[in-house]
Amino acid sequence: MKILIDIQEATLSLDTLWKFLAESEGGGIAIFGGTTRRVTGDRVTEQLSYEAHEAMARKEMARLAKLAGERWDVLRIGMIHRTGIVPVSEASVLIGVASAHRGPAFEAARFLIDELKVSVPVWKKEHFADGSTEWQGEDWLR
Amino acid sequence: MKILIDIQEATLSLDTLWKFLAESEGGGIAIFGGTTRRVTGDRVTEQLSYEAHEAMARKEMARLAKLAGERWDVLRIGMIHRTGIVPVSEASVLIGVASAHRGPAFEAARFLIDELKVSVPVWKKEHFADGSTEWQGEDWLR
Amino acid sequence: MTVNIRVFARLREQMGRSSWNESVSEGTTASQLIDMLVHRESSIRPFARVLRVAINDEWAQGDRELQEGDDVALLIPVSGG
Amino acid sequence: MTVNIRVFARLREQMGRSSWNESVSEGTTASQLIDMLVHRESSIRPFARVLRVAINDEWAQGDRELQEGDDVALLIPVSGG
Repeated sequence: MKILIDIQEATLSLDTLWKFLAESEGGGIAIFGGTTRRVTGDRVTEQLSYEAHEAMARKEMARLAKLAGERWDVLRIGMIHRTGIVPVSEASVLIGVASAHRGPAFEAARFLIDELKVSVPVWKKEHFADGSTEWQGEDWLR
Repeated sequence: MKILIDIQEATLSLDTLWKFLAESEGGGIAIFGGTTRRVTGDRVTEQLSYEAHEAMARKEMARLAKLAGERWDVLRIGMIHRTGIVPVSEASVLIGVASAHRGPAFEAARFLIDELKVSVPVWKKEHFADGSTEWQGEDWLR
Repeated sequence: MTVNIRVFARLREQMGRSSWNESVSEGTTASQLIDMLVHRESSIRPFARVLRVAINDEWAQGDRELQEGDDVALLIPVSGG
Repeated sequence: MTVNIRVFARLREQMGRSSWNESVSEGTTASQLIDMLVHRESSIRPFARVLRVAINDEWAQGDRELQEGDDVALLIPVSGG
Protein backbone atom coordinates (compact mmCIF):
# COMPACT_ATOMS: atom_id res chain seq x y z
CA MET A 1 0.00 0.00 0.00
CA LYS A 2 1.20 3.53 -0.84
CA ILE A 3 0.50 6.56 1.32
CA LEU A 4 0.50 10.28 0.49
CA ILE A 5 0.47 12.65 3.48
CA ASP A 6 0.73 16.42 3.45
CA ILE A 7 0.10 19.55 5.45
CA GLN A 8 0.20 22.69 3.35
CA GLU A 9 -0.89 26.32 3.22
CA ALA A 10 -1.65 26.24 -0.51
CA THR A 11 -5.05 25.34 -1.97
CA LEU A 12 -5.53 21.58 -1.93
CA SER A 13 -5.31 19.99 -5.38
CA LEU A 14 -8.00 17.40 -5.94
CA ASP A 15 -6.33 16.60 -9.23
CA THR A 16 -3.00 15.67 -7.61
CA LEU A 17 -4.79 13.46 -5.09
CA TRP A 18 -6.85 11.77 -7.82
CA LYS A 19 -3.78 11.06 -9.95
CA PHE A 20 -1.97 9.49 -7.01
CA LEU A 21 -4.97 7.28 -6.23
CA ALA A 22 -5.75 6.35 -9.85
CA GLU A 23 -2.20 5.09 -10.40
CA SER A 24 -3.15 2.13 -8.24
CA GLU A 25 -5.20 0.85 -11.20
CA GLY A 26 -7.87 -0.42 -8.79
CA GLY A 27 -11.60 -0.34 -9.36
CA GLY A 28 -12.83 2.31 -6.95
CA ILE A 29 -11.79 5.61 -5.44
CA ALA A 30 -13.57 7.27 -2.51
CA ILE A 31 -12.74 10.86 -1.65
CA PHE A 32 -13.94 13.04 1.18
CA GLY A 33 -13.42 16.78 1.20
CA GLY A 34 -14.11 18.84 4.30
CA THR A 35 -15.10 22.31 3.08
CA THR A 36 -15.68 25.65 4.79
CA ARG A 37 -19.42 25.91 5.45
CA ARG A 38 -21.06 29.31 4.96
CA VAL A 39 -23.89 28.94 7.48
CA THR A 40 -23.89 27.08 10.81
CA GLY A 41 -27.09 27.49 12.78
CA ASP A 42 -27.78 31.23 12.57
CA ARG A 43 -24.16 32.32 12.14
CA VAL A 44 -22.51 33.23 8.85
CA THR A 45 -18.87 32.26 8.33
CA GLU A 46 -16.51 34.34 6.22
CA GLN A 47 -13.56 31.97 6.42
CA LEU A 48 -11.87 29.43 8.65
CA SER A 49 -8.27 29.32 9.72
CA TYR A 50 -6.39 26.23 10.76
CA GLU A 51 -3.33 25.83 12.94
CA ALA A 52 -1.46 22.54 13.24
CA HIS A 53 1.29 20.89 15.24
CA GLU A 54 2.71 20.06 11.83
CA ALA A 55 5.31 17.39 12.47
CA MET A 56 2.98 15.53 14.77
CA ALA A 57 -0.01 15.92 12.43
CA ARG A 58 1.96 14.32 9.58
CA LYS A 59 3.05 11.47 11.82
CA GLU A 60 -0.47 10.95 13.16
CA MET A 61 -2.04 10.96 9.69
CA ALA A 62 0.53 8.40 8.53
CA ARG A 63 -0.29 6.25 11.58
CA LEU A 64 -4.01 6.39 10.76
CA ALA A 65 -3.37 5.54 7.10
CA LYS A 66 -1.28 2.52 8.10
CA LEU A 67 -4.00 1.44 10.53
CA ALA A 68 -6.65 1.69 7.79
CA GLY A 69 -4.38 -0.32 5.49
CA GLU A 70 -4.32 -3.11 8.08
CA ARG A 71 -8.10 -3.09 8.56
CA TRP A 72 -9.21 -2.79 4.94
CA ASP A 73 -8.00 -4.18 1.65
CA VAL A 74 -6.95 -0.89 0.08
CA LEU A 75 -4.27 0.06 -2.46
CA ARG A 76 -3.53 3.72 -1.78
CA ILE A 77 -4.42 6.32 0.83
CA GLY A 78 -3.99 10.08 0.58
CA MET A 79 -4.54 12.57 3.41
CA ILE A 80 -3.87 16.28 2.91
CA HIS A 81 -4.72 18.99 5.43
CA ARG A 82 -4.54 22.69 4.75
CA THR A 83 -3.42 25.28 7.34
CA GLY A 84 -3.93 29.04 7.45
CA ILE A 85 -6.96 30.71 5.88
CA VAL A 86 -9.55 28.54 4.09
CA PRO A 87 -12.34 30.60 2.45
CA VAL A 88 -15.94 29.39 2.20
CA SER A 89 -16.45 26.41 -0.16
CA GLU A 90 -12.73 25.56 -0.30
CA ALA A 91 -11.37 22.33 1.17
CA SER A 92 -9.50 22.25 4.46
CA VAL A 93 -8.92 18.52 4.20
CA LEU A 94 -8.96 15.87 1.46
CA ILE A 95 -9.03 12.16 2.27
CA GLY A 96 -8.82 9.64 -0.57
CA VAL A 97 -8.74 5.86 -0.71
CA ALA A 98 -8.21 3.64 -3.76
CA SER A 99 -9.22 0.00 -3.61
CA ALA A 100 -10.04 -2.89 -5.91
CA HIS A 101 -13.66 -2.59 -4.79
CA ARG A 102 -15.88 0.20 -3.51
CA GLY A 103 -16.75 -1.19 -0.07
CA PRO A 104 -13.28 -0.91 1.49
CA ALA A 105 -12.71 2.47 -0.22
CA PHE A 106 -15.83 3.98 1.36
CA GLU A 107 -15.25 2.41 4.76
CA ALA A 108 -11.59 3.36 5.05
CA ALA A 109 -12.28 6.94 3.92
CA ARG A 110 -14.99 7.32 6.55
CA PHE A 111 -12.74 5.82 9.23
CA LEU A 112 -9.89 8.17 8.30
CA ILE A 113 -11.87 11.41 8.48
CA ASP A 114 -13.58 10.30 11.71
CA GLU A 115 -10.23 9.47 13.32
CA LEU A 116 -8.52 12.56 11.95
CA LYS A 117 -11.07 14.69 13.75
CA VAL A 118 -10.21 12.94 17.02
CA SER A 119 -6.46 12.53 16.99
CA VAL A 120 -4.70 14.72 14.42
CA PRO A 121 -3.42 17.91 16.11
CA VAL A 122 -5.10 20.60 14.03
CA TRP A 123 -7.35 23.35 15.36
CA LYS A 124 -10.02 25.34 13.58
CA LYS A 125 -10.95 28.97 14.14
CA GLU A 126 -14.18 30.46 12.79
CA HIS A 127 -14.04 33.97 11.36
CA PHE A 128 -17.65 35.15 11.33
CA ALA A 129 -19.13 37.72 8.98
CA ASP A 130 -19.76 40.01 11.97
CA GLY A 131 -16.00 40.24 12.54
CA SER A 132 -15.82 37.99 15.60
CA THR A 133 -13.65 34.88 15.77
CA GLU A 134 -13.99 31.67 17.77
CA TRP A 135 -11.83 28.57 18.20
CA GLN A 136 -13.94 25.51 17.46
CA GLY A 137 -14.47 22.19 19.17
CA GLU A 138 -14.60 23.67 22.65
CA ASP A 139 -17.78 22.08 23.92
CA TRP A 140 -15.59 20.73 26.71
CA LEU A 141 -15.16 24.28 28.07
CA ARG A 142 -18.87 24.82 28.72
CA MET B 1 -31.41 20.35 -3.55
CA LYS B 2 -29.63 20.68 -6.91
CA ILE B 3 -28.85 17.75 -9.17
CA LEU B 4 -26.29 17.34 -11.96
CA ILE B 5 -26.77 14.29 -14.23
CA ASP B 6 -24.83 13.40 -17.34
CA ILE B 7 -23.93 10.57 -19.70
CA GLN B 8 -20.97 11.40 -21.91
CA GLU B 9 -18.27 9.87 -24.08
CA ALA B 10 -15.62 12.39 -23.02
CA THR B 11 -13.28 11.92 -20.06
CA LEU B 12 -15.12 12.70 -16.83
CA SER B 13 -14.06 15.96 -15.23
CA LEU B 14 -13.60 15.64 -11.49
CA ASP B 15 -13.01 19.38 -11.41
CA THR B 16 -16.40 20.22 -12.91
CA LEU B 17 -18.13 17.89 -10.45
CA TRP B 18 -16.22 19.34 -7.50
CA LYS B 19 -17.09 22.92 -8.50
CA PHE B 20 -20.77 22.07 -8.79
CA LEU B 21 -20.74 20.41 -5.35
CA ALA B 22 -18.63 23.09 -3.63
CA GLU B 23 -21.02 25.85 -4.72
CA SER B 24 -23.41 24.45 -2.12
CA GLU B 25 -21.15 26.00 0.52
CA GLY B 26 -21.80 23.01 2.79
CA GLY B 27 -19.27 21.37 5.09
CA GLY B 28 -18.56 18.06 3.39
CA ILE B 29 -18.24 16.51 -0.05
CA ALA B 30 -18.09 12.76 -0.68
CA ILE B 31 -17.09 11.54 -4.12
CA PHE B 32 -16.92 8.03 -5.49
CA GLY B 33 -15.17 7.23 -8.75
CA GLY B 34 -15.48 3.85 -10.41
CA THR B 35 -12.28 3.27 -12.34
CA THR B 36 -11.11 0.66 -14.84
CA ARG B 37 -9.21 -2.00 -12.89
CA ARG B 38 -6.09 -3.50 -14.47
CA VAL B 39 -6.21 -6.93 -12.85
CA THR B 40 -9.24 -9.02 -11.87
CA GLY B 41 -8.40 -12.47 -10.55
CA ASP B 42 -5.82 -13.73 -13.03
CA ARG B 43 -7.00 -11.71 -16.01
CA VAL B 44 -5.46 -8.47 -17.25
CA THR B 45 -7.78 -5.78 -18.60
CA GLU B 46 -6.71 -3.41 -21.37
CA GLN B 47 -9.83 -1.25 -21.31
CA LEU B 48 -13.55 -1.35 -20.66
CA SER B 49 -16.30 -0.16 -22.92
CA TYR B 50 -19.73 0.94 -21.75
CA GLU B 51 -23.02 1.06 -23.62
CA ALA B 52 -26.11 2.78 -22.22
CA HIS B 53 -29.80 3.21 -22.86
CA GLU B 54 -29.01 6.89 -22.59
CA ALA B 55 -32.37 8.59 -22.20
CA MET B 56 -33.45 6.02 -19.63
CA ALA B 57 -30.12 6.10 -17.80
CA ARG B 58 -30.39 9.86 -17.31
CA LYS B 59 -33.96 9.53 -16.07
CA GLU B 60 -33.04 6.67 -13.74
CA MET B 61 -30.03 8.52 -12.28
CA ALA B 62 -32.22 11.57 -11.67
CA ARG B 63 -34.78 9.36 -9.92
CA LEU B 64 -32.07 7.89 -7.65
CA ALA B 65 -30.70 11.36 -6.87
CA LYS B 66 -34.16 12.59 -5.88
CA LEU B 67 -34.68 9.49 -3.75
CA ALA B 68 -31.36 10.09 -1.96
CA GLY B 69 -32.39 13.72 -1.43
CA GLU B 70 -35.51 12.51 0.35
CA ARG B 71 -33.63 10.05 2.55
CA TRP B 72 -30.63 12.18 3.50
CA ASP B 73 -30.10 15.82 4.34
CA VAL B 74 -27.95 16.71 1.34
CA LEU B 75 -27.42 19.90 -0.64
CA ARG B 76 -26.24 18.75 -4.07
CA ILE B 77 -25.86 15.48 -5.94
CA GLY B 78 -23.90 14.84 -9.12
CA MET B 79 -23.91 11.60 -11.15
CA ILE B 80 -21.94 11.31 -14.38
CA HIS B 81 -21.47 8.11 -16.35
CA ARG B 82 -19.12 7.69 -19.26
CA THR B 83 -19.89 5.54 -22.33
CA GLY B 84 -17.60 4.11 -24.97
CA ILE B 85 -13.98 3.17 -24.23
CA VAL B 86 -12.61 3.76 -20.72
CA PRO B 87 -8.88 2.92 -20.41
CA VAL B 88 -7.32 1.47 -17.26
CA SER B 89 -7.27 3.89 -14.27
CA GLU B 90 -9.77 6.30 -15.83
CA ALA B 91 -13.23 6.81 -14.33
CA SER B 92 -16.35 5.30 -15.88
CA VAL B 93 -18.57 6.88 -13.26
CA LEU B 94 -18.38 9.75 -10.78
CA ILE B 95 -20.87 10.13 -7.94
CA GLY B 96 -20.67 13.19 -5.69
CA VAL B 97 -22.71 14.43 -2.75
CA ALA B 98 -22.41 17.72 -0.89
CA SER B 99 -23.93 18.09 2.54
CA ALA B 100 -23.67 20.25 5.64
CA HIS B 101 -22.08 17.28 7.44
CA ARG B 102 -20.04 14.25 6.40
CA GLY B 103 -22.41 11.48 7.53
CA PRO B 104 -25.18 12.11 4.98
CA ALA B 105 -22.62 12.81 2.23
CA PHE B 106 -20.95 9.41 2.71
CA GLU B 107 -24.20 7.51 3.11
CA ALA B 108 -25.96 9.05 0.11
CA ALA B 109 -22.89 8.53 -2.13
CA ARG B 110 -22.72 4.86 -1.16
CA PHE B 111 -26.46 4.44 -1.72
CA LEU B 112 -26.23 6.07 -5.16
CA ILE B 113 -23.41 3.91 -6.51
CA ASP B 114 -24.99 0.75 -5.08
CA GLU B 115 -28.35 1.58 -6.67
CA LEU B 116 -26.79 2.73 -9.94
CA LYS B 117 -25.26 -0.70 -10.32
CA VAL B 118 -28.68 -2.29 -9.94
CA SER B 119 -31.04 -0.08 -11.88
CA VAL B 120 -29.28 2.29 -14.29
CA PRO B 121 -29.27 0.76 -17.81
CA VAL B 122 -25.56 0.70 -18.62
CA TRP B 123 -23.55 -2.36 -19.61
CA LYS B 124 -19.86 -3.01 -19.27
CA LYS B 125 -17.66 -5.00 -21.64
CA GLU B 126 -14.16 -6.17 -20.66
CA HIS B 127 -11.43 -5.96 -23.29
CA PHE B 128 -8.69 -8.27 -22.04
CA ALA B 129 -5.01 -7.97 -22.83
CA ASP B 130 -5.18 -11.32 -24.68
CA GLY B 131 -7.57 -9.76 -27.21
CA SER B 132 -10.76 -11.40 -25.98
CA THR B 133 -13.83 -9.45 -24.88
CA GLU B 134 -16.60 -10.29 -22.45
CA TRP B 135 -19.81 -8.54 -21.39
CA GLN B 136 -19.86 -8.28 -17.60
CA GLY B 137 -22.43 -8.98 -14.91
CA GLU B 138 -23.66 -12.18 -16.51
CA ASP B 139 -23.48 -14.50 -13.51
CA TRP B 140 -27.18 -15.11 -14.17
CA LEU B 141 -26.27 -16.93 -17.42
CA ARG B 142 -24.22 -19.63 -15.71
CA MET C 1 -50.91 -1.09 -33.21
CA THR C 2 -47.17 -0.57 -33.44
CA VAL C 3 -44.50 -0.32 -30.76
CA ASN C 4 -40.78 0.27 -31.15
CA ILE C 5 -38.44 -2.31 -29.61
CA ARG C 6 -34.87 -1.46 -28.60
CA VAL C 7 -32.07 -3.70 -27.39
CA PHE C 8 -28.59 -2.89 -26.06
CA ALA C 9 -25.15 -4.28 -25.39
CA ARG C 10 -24.98 -8.07 -25.47
CA LEU C 11 -28.61 -8.42 -26.51
CA ARG C 12 -28.03 -6.02 -29.41
CA GLU C 13 -24.97 -7.99 -30.52
CA GLN C 14 -26.83 -11.27 -30.15
CA MET C 15 -29.78 -10.10 -32.25
CA GLY C 16 -27.72 -8.22 -34.80
CA ARG C 17 -29.88 -5.11 -34.62
CA SER C 18 -30.63 -2.35 -32.13
CA SER C 19 -34.25 -1.42 -32.82
CA TRP C 20 -37.26 -2.38 -34.90
CA ASN C 21 -41.03 -1.96 -35.03
CA GLU C 22 -43.36 -4.68 -33.88
CA SER C 23 -47.10 -4.97 -34.51
CA VAL C 24 -49.06 -6.05 -31.45
CA SER C 25 -52.77 -6.37 -30.81
CA GLU C 26 -54.63 -3.98 -28.53
CA GLY C 27 -54.30 -4.98 -24.86
CA THR C 28 -50.97 -6.83 -25.22
CA THR C 29 -48.91 -6.67 -22.00
CA ALA C 30 -45.15 -6.30 -21.66
CA SER C 31 -44.89 -9.95 -20.53
CA GLN C 32 -46.86 -11.19 -23.51
CA LEU C 33 -44.58 -9.24 -25.83
CA ILE C 34 -41.50 -10.80 -24.21
CA ASP C 35 -43.00 -14.30 -24.47
CA MET C 36 -43.77 -13.74 -28.13
CA LEU C 37 -40.26 -12.50 -28.89
CA VAL C 38 -38.53 -15.26 -26.93
CA HIS C 39 -40.66 -17.82 -28.81
CA ARG C 40 -39.79 -16.32 -32.20
CA GLU C 41 -36.16 -15.24 -31.73
CA SER C 42 -33.88 -18.11 -30.78
CA SER C 43 -30.97 -15.69 -30.22
CA ILE C 44 -32.54 -14.24 -27.08
CA ARG C 45 -33.76 -17.49 -25.57
CA PRO C 46 -30.73 -17.82 -23.17
CA PHE C 47 -31.78 -14.46 -21.69
CA ALA C 48 -35.50 -15.26 -21.30
CA ARG C 49 -35.27 -15.83 -17.55
CA VAL C 50 -33.75 -12.42 -16.80
CA LEU C 51 -35.31 -10.11 -19.39
CA ARG C 52 -36.92 -6.97 -18.04
CA VAL C 53 -38.74 -4.22 -19.81
CA ALA C 54 -38.60 -0.43 -19.76
CA ILE C 55 -41.33 1.58 -21.47
CA ASN C 56 -40.65 5.15 -22.54
CA ASP C 57 -37.43 5.29 -20.51
CA GLU C 58 -38.83 3.89 -17.25
CA TRP C 59 -38.80 0.43 -15.72
CA ALA C 60 -42.21 -1.22 -16.28
CA GLN C 61 -44.03 -4.20 -14.76
CA GLY C 62 -44.91 -7.25 -16.84
CA ASP C 63 -48.65 -6.62 -16.60
CA ARG C 64 -48.30 -3.15 -18.12
CA GLU C 65 -50.47 -2.82 -21.25
CA LEU C 66 -48.65 -1.48 -24.28
CA GLN C 67 -49.84 1.67 -26.00
CA GLU C 68 -49.51 2.71 -29.66
CA GLY C 69 -46.05 4.19 -30.24
CA ASP C 70 -44.53 2.95 -26.98
CA ASP C 71 -40.75 2.77 -26.87
CA VAL C 72 -40.11 -0.68 -25.39
CA ALA C 73 -36.58 -1.46 -24.22
CA LEU C 74 -35.78 -5.13 -23.69
CA LEU C 75 -33.09 -5.20 -21.00
CA ILE C 76 -30.82 -7.80 -19.46
CA PRO C 77 -29.35 -7.15 -15.97
CA VAL C 78 -27.28 -3.98 -15.95
CA SER C 79 -23.55 -3.94 -15.24
CA GLY C 80 -22.53 -0.26 -15.32
CA GLY C 81 -20.67 1.77 -12.76
CA MET D 1 17.28 18.56 32.86
CA THR D 2 15.54 20.66 30.23
CA VAL D 3 12.53 19.96 28.04
CA ASN D 4 10.97 22.14 25.38
CA ILE D 5 7.26 22.95 25.75
CA ARG D 6 5.08 23.90 22.79
CA VAL D 7 1.49 25.13 22.66
CA PHE D 8 -0.83 25.78 19.73
CA ALA D 9 -3.99 27.56 18.63
CA ARG D 10 -6.13 28.79 21.52
CA LEU D 11 -3.62 27.71 24.13
CA ARG D 12 -0.87 29.61 22.31
CA GLU D 13 -3.04 32.75 22.16
CA GLN D 14 -4.02 32.35 25.82
CA MET D 15 -0.41 32.02 26.98
CA GLY D 16 1.01 34.63 24.62
CA ARG D 17 3.86 32.40 23.47
CA SER D 18 4.28 29.24 21.42
CA SER D 19 7.31 27.53 22.97
CA TRP D 20 9.74 27.78 25.84
CA ASN D 21 12.21 25.70 27.83
CA GLU D 22 11.34 24.29 31.21
CA SER D 23 13.72 22.80 33.80
CA VAL D 24 12.40 19.63 35.40
CA SER D 25 13.94 17.17 37.81
CA GLU D 26 14.95 13.68 36.74
CA GLY D 27 11.98 11.28 36.75
CA THR D 28 9.27 13.90 36.25
CA THR D 29 6.24 12.47 34.41
CA ALA D 30 4.07 14.17 31.79
CA SER D 31 1.22 14.47 34.32
CA GLN D 32 3.46 16.06 36.92
CA LEU D 33 4.64 18.59 34.35
CA ILE D 34 1.03 19.46 33.47
CA ASP D 35 0.12 19.83 37.16
CA MET D 36 3.10 22.11 37.71
CA LEU D 37 2.23 24.29 34.72
CA VAL D 38 -1.47 24.51 35.58
CA HIS D 39 -0.54 25.54 39.10
CA ARG D 40 1.84 28.23 37.90
CA GLU D 41 0.09 29.57 34.78
CA SER D 42 -3.39 30.89 35.52
CA SER D 43 -4.04 31.36 31.78
CA ILE D 44 -4.25 27.63 31.13
CA ARG D 45 -6.26 26.71 34.22
CA PRO D 46 -9.63 26.59 32.30
CA PHE D 47 -8.09 23.90 30.10
CA ALA D 48 -6.64 21.76 32.91
CA ARG D 49 -9.36 19.13 32.69
CA VAL D 50 -8.77 18.41 28.99
CA LEU D 51 -5.04 18.91 28.52
CA ARG D 52 -3.17 16.07 26.83
CA VAL D 53 0.46 15.67 26.03
CA ALA D 54 2.44 14.63 22.97
CA ILE D 55 6.12 13.89 23.29
CA ASN D 56 8.38 14.08 20.24
CA ASP D 57 5.38 14.24 17.88
CA GLU D 58 3.44 11.31 19.36
CA TRP D 59 0.58 11.10 21.85
CA ALA D 60 1.95 10.15 25.27
CA GLN D 61 0.42 8.78 28.47
CA GLY D 62 0.48 10.79 31.69
CA ASP D 63 2.84 8.36 33.44
CA ARG D 64 5.47 8.77 30.73
CA GLU D 65 8.80 9.91 32.25
CA LEU D 66 10.33 12.93 30.54
CA GLN D 67 13.81 12.73 29.04
CA GLU D 68 16.39 15.47 28.56
CA GLY D 69 15.58 17.43 25.38
CA ASP D 70 12.06 16.05 24.95
CA ASP D 71 9.74 18.10 22.77
CA VAL D 72 6.57 18.27 24.88
CA ALA D 73 3.40 19.53 23.19
CA LEU D 74 0.60 20.61 25.51
CA LEU D 75 -2.61 20.00 23.54
CA ILE D 76 -6.28 20.79 23.97
CA PRO D 77 -8.87 18.67 22.09
CA VAL D 78 -8.31 18.91 18.34
CA SER D 79 -10.87 20.39 15.95
CA GLY D 80 -9.38 19.98 12.48
CA GLY D 81 -10.86 18.43 9.38
